[in-house]
Amino acid sequence: MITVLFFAQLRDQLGCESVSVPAQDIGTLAALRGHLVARNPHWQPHLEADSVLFAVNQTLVKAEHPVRAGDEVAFMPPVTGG
Amino acid sequence: MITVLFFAQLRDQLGCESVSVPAQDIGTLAALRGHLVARNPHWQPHLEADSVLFAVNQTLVKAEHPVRAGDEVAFMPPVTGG
Amino acid sequence: MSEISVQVDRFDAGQEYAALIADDTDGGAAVFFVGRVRARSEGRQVTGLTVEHYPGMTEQALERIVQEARQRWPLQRVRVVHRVGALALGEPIVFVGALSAHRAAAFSAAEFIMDYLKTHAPFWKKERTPEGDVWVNARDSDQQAAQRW
Amino acid sequence: MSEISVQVDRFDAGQEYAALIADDTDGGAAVFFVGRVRARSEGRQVTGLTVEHYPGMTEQALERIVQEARQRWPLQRVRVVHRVGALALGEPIVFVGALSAHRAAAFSAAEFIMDYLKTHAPFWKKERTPEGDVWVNARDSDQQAAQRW
Repeated sequence: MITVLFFAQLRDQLGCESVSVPAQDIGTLAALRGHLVARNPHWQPHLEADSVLFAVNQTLVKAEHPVRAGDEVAFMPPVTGG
Repeated sequence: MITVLFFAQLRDQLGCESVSVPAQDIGTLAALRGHLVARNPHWQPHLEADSVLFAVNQTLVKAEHPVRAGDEVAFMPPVTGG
Repeated sequence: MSEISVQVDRFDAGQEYAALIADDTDGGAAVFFVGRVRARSEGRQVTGLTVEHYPGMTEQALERIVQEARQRWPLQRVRVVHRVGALALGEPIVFVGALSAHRAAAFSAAEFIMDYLKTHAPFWKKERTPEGDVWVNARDSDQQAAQRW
Repeated sequence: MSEISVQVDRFDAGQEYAALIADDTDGGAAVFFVGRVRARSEGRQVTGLTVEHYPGMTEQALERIVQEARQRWPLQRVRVVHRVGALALGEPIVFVGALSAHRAAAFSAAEFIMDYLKTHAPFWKKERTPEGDVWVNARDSDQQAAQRW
């Protein structure tokens, strides 16, 4: 399984905080995103927004980053701390 | 009269903290310096060092600045506060 | 004292400063930054804010930023504190302190850490306003600030 | 609170910070610099220092520097404290605080004030060392820092 987390306004927009996804057939983070959008078409504009940040195992990565069973993946809006 | 003040290591080098100079015949700060050096030739290397700063009435000025009766003139080494 | 703290509790900037310089006589230059909840934000009246974060990743991101700052400048000590949860008007949100032998390094390190924190650490602010809660928008100027380094 | 103080008495940086932000909810970004007496200086071992100044001109010079900073950046509040007389190891020499709505302004103003203070305010430091008292030499890097602005 892959654990997928959503934060802040992205979580509010999706109405979802986390979801578990079977790992088979998923290669990259972009593919995982496609899988999520296929299951929830109304997530598409939010998850595919240019501004969305991605993390795998708590490190910022690009959409081409591979995801594997056991990974913790996060989709995040631009950060606004400080 | 013109009041002339010396600070920090410049004061130590000259062995003088302040001196009063009659104002007549003195036009610029550079001329005042020449007057002081004429009276104390061993002040020359210290007062004419490139690094020396000048103030007239507590404002930093160039050597061409005029000095007049009643002015407070200061010769200072480069500042090192902070 | 750890270099990094992500905490709900309010901190005292004076105490953070005192801890940063305690028993040190080599750091001649201390720079600290405090970010505070302010009453106006992009024209909105703000009465407070809530800081959300990504627990675990936040600490890792801050560690990475501090290590990067230490590689770039000679620093005696560094301290980063960021609060999460509900904050009232005027309260401190973030403290960044940098202690170095020289002021240019202390200034640069503190500003670098803030610029990177603003763009790389997973915190999100939601402002309380008379019209309801509003997520804060990321600003292009923060991206540009981080790209300078 | 006056913006400027030239004083013999030791100050507490935490109290200076607290006074700077007191009753303010617009200054979202506070930057402070504290310069301290450090144990090593250009290879010398230092046990303390004495700060000499030009009374009257010092305050005018600092006023001018603060006004210049206020013209360049939007600042809610500014505070500059500089000590004179005999200082022990680790003691604070100078405090510069800048409070602004935005951090870039607060960082720039604080660093600008320090760079100008270092080159335009009539203070002179004499270090106490095991080999005797030594006047501190002005540094080219301070001139260069001031010329950036």
